[in-house]
Amino acid sequence: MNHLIILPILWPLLVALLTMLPPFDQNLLLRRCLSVGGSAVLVLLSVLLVLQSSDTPAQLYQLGNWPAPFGISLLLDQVSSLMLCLTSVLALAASLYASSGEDENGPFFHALLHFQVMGINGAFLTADLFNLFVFFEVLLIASYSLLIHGGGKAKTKAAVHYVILNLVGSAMFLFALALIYGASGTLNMLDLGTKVATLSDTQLQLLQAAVALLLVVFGLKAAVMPLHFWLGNAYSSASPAVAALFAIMTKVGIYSLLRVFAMVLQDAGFVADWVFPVLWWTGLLTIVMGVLGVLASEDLRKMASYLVIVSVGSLVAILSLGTAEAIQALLYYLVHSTLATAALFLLADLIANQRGKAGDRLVNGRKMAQPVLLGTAFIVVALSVVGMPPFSGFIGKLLLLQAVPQGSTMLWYWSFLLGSSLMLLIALSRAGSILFWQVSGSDVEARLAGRRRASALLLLVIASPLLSLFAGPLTAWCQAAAAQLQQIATLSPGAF
Amino acid sequence: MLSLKNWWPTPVRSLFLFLVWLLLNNSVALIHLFFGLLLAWLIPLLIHKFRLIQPGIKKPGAAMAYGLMVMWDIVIANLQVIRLVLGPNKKLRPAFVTVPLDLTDHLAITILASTVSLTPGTVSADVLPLNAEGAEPRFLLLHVLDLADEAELIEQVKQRYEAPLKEIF
Amino acid sequence: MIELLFLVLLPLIGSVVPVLTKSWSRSYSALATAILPAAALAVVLQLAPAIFSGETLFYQMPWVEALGLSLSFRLDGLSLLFALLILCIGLLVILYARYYLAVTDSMARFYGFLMLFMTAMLGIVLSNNLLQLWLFWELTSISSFLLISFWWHRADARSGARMALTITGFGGLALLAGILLIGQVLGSFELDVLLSKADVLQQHSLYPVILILVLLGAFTKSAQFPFHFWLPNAMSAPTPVSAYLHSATMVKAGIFLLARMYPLLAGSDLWFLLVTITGMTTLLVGAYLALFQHDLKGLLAYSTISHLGLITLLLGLDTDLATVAAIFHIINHAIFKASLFMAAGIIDHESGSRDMRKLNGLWQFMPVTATLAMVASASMAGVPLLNGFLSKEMFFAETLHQDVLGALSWLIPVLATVAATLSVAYSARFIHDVFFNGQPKGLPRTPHEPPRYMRVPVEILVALCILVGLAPQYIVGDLLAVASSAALGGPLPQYSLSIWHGVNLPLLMSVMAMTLGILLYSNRKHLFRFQAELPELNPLQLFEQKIKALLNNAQRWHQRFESAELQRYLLWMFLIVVVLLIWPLQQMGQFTRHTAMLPIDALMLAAMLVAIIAAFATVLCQRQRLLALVMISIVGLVVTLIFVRFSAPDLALTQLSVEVVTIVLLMLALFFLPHKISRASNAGRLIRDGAIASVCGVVIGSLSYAMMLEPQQRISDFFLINAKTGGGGYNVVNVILVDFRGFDTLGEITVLGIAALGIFKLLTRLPLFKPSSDAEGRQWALDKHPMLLAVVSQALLPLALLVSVYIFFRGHNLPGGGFVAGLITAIAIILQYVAQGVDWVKQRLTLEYHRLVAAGVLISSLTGAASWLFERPFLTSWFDYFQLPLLGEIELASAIAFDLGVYLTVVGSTLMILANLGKMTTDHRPVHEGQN
Amino acid sequence: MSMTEWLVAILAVAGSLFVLMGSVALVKLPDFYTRLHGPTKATTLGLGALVLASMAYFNFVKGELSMQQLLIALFLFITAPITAHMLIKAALHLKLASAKQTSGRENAEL
Amino acid sequence: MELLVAIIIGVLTCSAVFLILRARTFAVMLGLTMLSYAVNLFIFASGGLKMGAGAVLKATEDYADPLPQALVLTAIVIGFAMTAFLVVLSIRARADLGNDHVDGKLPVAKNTRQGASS
Amino acid sequence: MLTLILQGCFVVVGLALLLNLYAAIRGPSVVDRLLALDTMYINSIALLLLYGIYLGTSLNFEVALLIAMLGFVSTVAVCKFLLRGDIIE
Ligand code: NA
Ligand code: NA
Repeated sequence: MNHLIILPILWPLLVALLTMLPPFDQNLLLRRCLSVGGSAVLVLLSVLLVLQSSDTPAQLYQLGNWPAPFGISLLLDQVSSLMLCLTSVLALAASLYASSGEDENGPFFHALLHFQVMGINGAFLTADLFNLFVFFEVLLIASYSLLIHGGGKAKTKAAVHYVILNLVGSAMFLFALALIYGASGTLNMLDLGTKVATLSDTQLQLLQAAVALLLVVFGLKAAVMPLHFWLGNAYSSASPAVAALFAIMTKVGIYSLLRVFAMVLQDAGFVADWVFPVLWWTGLLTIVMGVLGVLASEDLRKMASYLVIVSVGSLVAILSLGTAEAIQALLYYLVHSTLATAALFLLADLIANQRGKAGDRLVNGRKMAQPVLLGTAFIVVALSVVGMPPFSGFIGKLLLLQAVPQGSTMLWYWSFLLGSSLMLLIALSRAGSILFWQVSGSDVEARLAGRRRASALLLLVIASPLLSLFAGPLTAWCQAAAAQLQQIATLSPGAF
Repeated sequence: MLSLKNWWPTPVRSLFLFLVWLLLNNSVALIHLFFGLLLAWLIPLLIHKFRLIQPGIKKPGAAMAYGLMVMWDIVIANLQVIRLVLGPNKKLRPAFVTVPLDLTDHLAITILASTVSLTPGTVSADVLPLNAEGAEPRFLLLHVLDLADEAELIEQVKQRYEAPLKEIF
Repeated sequence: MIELLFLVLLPLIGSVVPVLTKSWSRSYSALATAILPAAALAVVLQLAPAIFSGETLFYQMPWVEALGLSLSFRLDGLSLLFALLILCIGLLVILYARYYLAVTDSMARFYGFLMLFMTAMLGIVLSNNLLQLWLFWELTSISSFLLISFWWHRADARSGARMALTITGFGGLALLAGILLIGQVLGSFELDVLLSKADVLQQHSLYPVILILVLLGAFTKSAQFPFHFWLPNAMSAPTPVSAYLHSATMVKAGIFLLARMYPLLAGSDLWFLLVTITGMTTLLVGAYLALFQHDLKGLLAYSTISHLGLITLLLGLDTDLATVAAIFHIINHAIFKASLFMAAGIIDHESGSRDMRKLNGLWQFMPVTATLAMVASASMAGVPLLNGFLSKEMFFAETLHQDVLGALSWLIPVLATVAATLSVAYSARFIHDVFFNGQPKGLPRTPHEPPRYMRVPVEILVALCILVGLAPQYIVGDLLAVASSAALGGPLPQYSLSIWHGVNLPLLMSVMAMTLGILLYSNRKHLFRFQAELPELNPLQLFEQKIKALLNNAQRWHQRFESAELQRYLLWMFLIVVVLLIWPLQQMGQFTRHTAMLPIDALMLAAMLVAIIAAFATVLCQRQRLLALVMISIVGLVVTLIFVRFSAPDLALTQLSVEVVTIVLLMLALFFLPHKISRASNAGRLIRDGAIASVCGVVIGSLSYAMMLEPQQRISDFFLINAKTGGGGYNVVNVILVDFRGFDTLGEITVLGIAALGIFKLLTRLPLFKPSSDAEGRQWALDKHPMLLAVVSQALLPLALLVSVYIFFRGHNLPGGGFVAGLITAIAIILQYVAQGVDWVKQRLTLEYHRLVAAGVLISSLTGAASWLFERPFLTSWFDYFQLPLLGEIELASAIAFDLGVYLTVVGSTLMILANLGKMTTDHRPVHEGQN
Repeated sequence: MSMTEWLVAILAVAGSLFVLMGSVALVKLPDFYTRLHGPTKATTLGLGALVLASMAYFNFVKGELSMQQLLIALFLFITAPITAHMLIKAALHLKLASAKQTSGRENAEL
Repeated sequence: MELLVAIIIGVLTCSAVFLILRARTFAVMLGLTMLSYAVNLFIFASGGLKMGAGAVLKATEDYADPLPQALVLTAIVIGFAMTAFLVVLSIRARADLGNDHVDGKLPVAKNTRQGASS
Repeated sequence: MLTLILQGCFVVVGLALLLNLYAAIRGPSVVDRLLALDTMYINSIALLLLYGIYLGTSLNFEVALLIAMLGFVSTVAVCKFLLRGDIIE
């Protein structure tokens, strides 16, 4: 047994718990060191897991030493290790960024941050559907609490919607799980995958009902049209570090869609019959919704939130193709878009801090105190999210575009994706031009981005050129990951 | 201070807990006796601070007798109440009655009030005076389902229940 | 040839140089900036002989194989020509800009962006991979955006830059689509592979789409009609930028693309039609509009558009000679237009204005510059002995050899002549209106000659105009030849670069254009009057309006969808569920019975009735909130009883204890929420919601029914078999919780703990006040802590703890366990809070609840981690039986430690939630006690 | 059916009937104060009988030692009076009307 | 029996959905609580109904499926945590926003009659 | 026979439950309803005891015990709420 597999869940849990215990709960500095150090260790750990997963076949970790499908299994494959790595980088940036003062705006920030990471990592690792539910709840309750961090009307308002929608979603998840268990008698993903072929007609129909509910549940997490409404207000009102961390949250939904539909149930006829078409069209519409939101945004944070939705739409639509190329493109694009939008959330805050009353609203404001730093970061991030070269965005976009097979599919996807790129180009060039160049009023004392904030920002921003520079090996890696994902689906849990 | 009072503050309560433990486990096996003793000692110690200052039971025998008497009264009371309940509503003579109290101890008053509530056609509504927290209680307000004679009722409560309680505590 | 990579890398590195030399003097900084491009030029010159000898140089390095994107460079004649243009004019612009930029302008930023642009441009012309070409293509858009808005404090600069970016960005995306399609059709993006597959591509059904997409890219970049309008508005850029980007290089990128793709895409009727007509229209429109510009740079910009149209037209004509002419004109135009822009910049710089209505008679003030400008504009007008004349003659010649328009083919030379006429007219205006035509009117300062070295670039370029005009074969012959053959992708046609071809039709056309042009200019007043009556279009304003309209529309639609109304969102959600569920349900059809159903009995019937009535009663009296609470408690109770009825005592226990805590919680909530509210929904909404709710109910009910009728083929036998032997407990449910699926439980208590933290957070600095009376205005009872309750609750405490211990230990073998035990303890303590108040409890209980929570989860986790010591996976359980003297056998199990963690977490969380919530109106408000 | 079983049956029936009586009282009696008497009393006796029935069943019919049911009765005896007390306190606080014939109402109005 | 349970589940779901669609946080809380009842019964039902058959070894002859029971237990606890959070969040929302409408603002009445009623 | 009698008892207690429900719905005051709810808790204990005899198992003993012990907590909480508005003060 490779015990490293479970550490991405237990380590953040431990860090979170320690921050609540003496001496850490009485000393802010210690707590910050623990939190940032803990995130850094997690980064190293997940990099190690990525390396491990790259040269070994997928591994199962049987909790409690019970055999699958009876005990809970964790599955470490390339895809999950990639997601872990992504999460840990965001966690590092978020904890670092928050350590410059944001964490003082309310109690238990660092504990909640690590709980959140624990939940996310758990959702990425688990191969058990009910356990996935549990980790969904962990990450959700942590996100509820993080969302309200700092207080204020906007957060409360957004939180009410976010929480209620997700509670309904959780109930649906449970309905779905019961149906899956009722139909197939198992909760293990791999076991379910192998059992689908043996199910009777009624059982298959029950399973389809579960799948319908799961679509809604994952769609809600991923913010797929028309279940995306919560996102705009929630993300834009959240504290910057929280919003940056939240950039991964929609990806949890997408990851779940990927695991369940492109892996576990990939051979079930109904997936191709109606699940993928549903995802395809809603994905495309999500792009439209996101673009509308981006264009309608009156501040940078909102814009970043809707950029998340645009990326979700692009990803969900490509996911519904279910091919290895599609998954490869999805993986790369997912990493890129998560980091880019996360960076944008941090950047929006830094910009807002230096523009006086105007904040990050797209109106005349004061001249920024650190225009070179922020401007450069903005250009990199904006080019990335629009998908213009030379940063990661264009590689991601090219991968998406090339993954679509010829025919009407291509026509739709290309026009939506390219059309959205143009709209984003218009919106972001406008935003940048207003924020950086439409200057009025005198310089006042601005809150400079200190070392911690700047390095958190740079950590995320630098990822974009790096992803682009090393796109060759990275895409090759994603290709292998996609192939592995599809291959795992054919294995029963006993085959590990 | 290694006094018995510190290490074993409430022997009666401990005994009570010990019995309850055995009842819970439905067994007098050695292991249950052992753990019963352990818990009967530990739990009171643990929540010592939560205990209100109360007098101890002076006469355990009288307490037992009181308990049995209450049991009997409950049976009788219930039969009477059933008759009243099933009869016509018009025949009922409900009333609020105040009973002056000689008891001052909170535990004793509580037991008295509970007893009254558990027995014939009476419910303890309140302990008066209501205001001024901490003031010494003087009256017990009862609601009676069918009041024949107020004085008789008051006398009955005082004689049958309050008197023995005064003895016990 | 790694040198090709250096060609791109040198200016790229060069873009950092000006930033690094920021503190140097302006001249040194400019000099330093020039070093790397100069080195690049040296590299090109060093490689040039090979190209002239007919070689094509390649350099390839893999990058993203999955995309077919490699770093792939080629240097052939066409690339050579463009590389030379880019580097030479670039160097001149660096020199020029040194003097042009004001002291307040950031040279570092300017040169940095300029170098970036140079990199991008070189990248385009050197690309052998189409995707890579596109990459650099977009980079030119970006760097040009940054350069146009160099003076970002000016609104027109910002606007113009965005407009340019939007248009070229649009074209770029189209180009990308075209390139990707080419890749899909031909299976490669490498030009050397593609260029030989023209016939395959042109046979393909996607060819028209590809062609249109690629042309969109080229036309937008080269400001072809109807995408031309961004170019004049890009003139708010500093003049060196205009000279470099908007005359010599970037706008030529589109032309370059046409030339580059010429062997692959050209040759079809569609190509001819699209390119010719666009080119011709642009040529005419540009020339016509140029005439009416009052802004010096505006005139040059439209003239550029017109000349770009001319080159496009030549490429569209689709004869080899026309292509040669196009290449030749690319060279000539770059030379004379760059020098004209620089001259215009000098005039602007030294006189403070670009308005030709103010600029008059500058000849007296800056004779040298005036001479240079006049030569250059003569070249633009196509005056003999200058380079412009030569390529124009070739153009005229080519227009005469067309028969593609059939009977209308005569139109082409006629229109060409018209365009040339206009070109002569605006060139004449440039010369006459600026340098002669009386005295300057209201210039900000008295014009004079520029600094010596500012004029040098102009002088060099004008010298080239003359030299090429006089000795074309000698100066550019070889270059033109290799470039043309590269563009044609085949052998060169016969042509001669001599000044004199005898009296022929093209010459006649030239003469006619000259005469008419001068005439036109001298009678310009009529024309100007006519033009003044036409409605004036301000593209910049129009662009901003369009963008505004786009944003407004987006906002309107956005708000239509995102109304910020939760009820609508929820409705959507339920609707989707129903819609998605109807599919499988409808397939299910008749319920088939696989297992014997349990017989219905009266009690269950009664329970069902109670549940249904109570549920509906909850709905009906949801506005009388206390009542609704009572009703929902009844539902909860029935659910508990159902669990008992169907053999799930553990569930009943848990449900019951949770129920109690929930009720207390909701009561607390009620205190802070309105107790009664009036009806808010109208009948229509009620019916709608009722309908959707009913459908949901029917769907879920049917699904549950179908599910219960399904035969059982579950994994549960494993649990029954292994619970005792492997998990050490008789209560299988509990063994699942603490062992088989202990990981779920760990997650579950974590959730509970986090919820407690979150609630604490919510309560921090919560602005609440206790109302002095209830909803009916009744004063509160005075008795805070009823005596009887106080006495009984403290008597219950030890009992409850005892029961907790009992339930805790029994859990492994019988219904119970840490969770229920924890809730019992917590409820008992909460009862103390209720009965005695916060202060009383706080004096007696000095626990930090969050530490209790953390300790609980930590204990459970450490129990799980302990299995690592035995090299077993996390949460592997351990148990054994021990014989104790007298007491008999007892079982010790790791599950107990795990459950202890559960217990502590539950106690800690529940108390943290309830006690803190309860404390809201006392002095012990949760405050920010150093815990972050 | 053995004697013990009859004993169980009688206790069970009696208990159930008492329970029913309590609920009947709840529905039938005229005001809150009188209604309170029904359930709080009848249910205690009803449950008492049922507890005895259960004990009789397990101890005599099934022959297992089982006294734990007593605890249920114990807890009820402790909590039921407090419930009643709190309820009537609340009712008095809310000034719920009592039946016409109630005497001594003034005692409760303080 | 299965039918009865199915009906209960259906009715609970129906009531829950209706309540969740109300405009005030308290009604939504009630609805979510009700929905969790329905969900718990639903999960429970996925193991099939058994009477007189516990999941305690040796206590009965026939055994019920223990797994759904364990799942329901987890679901109950998680549901409790979530409900608690929502309850306090609603309090916070009332305090911050001044009303208990789920959108944080009372709808503007379209006509006077409606305005008077809400 | 005993089984039959017990089933009869179920009917009786079931009837009691329905009566409670009626009382809970009729009210008229909140306290009335609360009383009905409390009665329902106690009747449920009765039901559990009968069920225990019926099945011959004591597995449900704890449930009954808990209802007896905890059922009153929520009733008390509501009363406290009615009296003071605030439950914990
Ligand atoms: Na003039
Ligand atoms: Na309070």
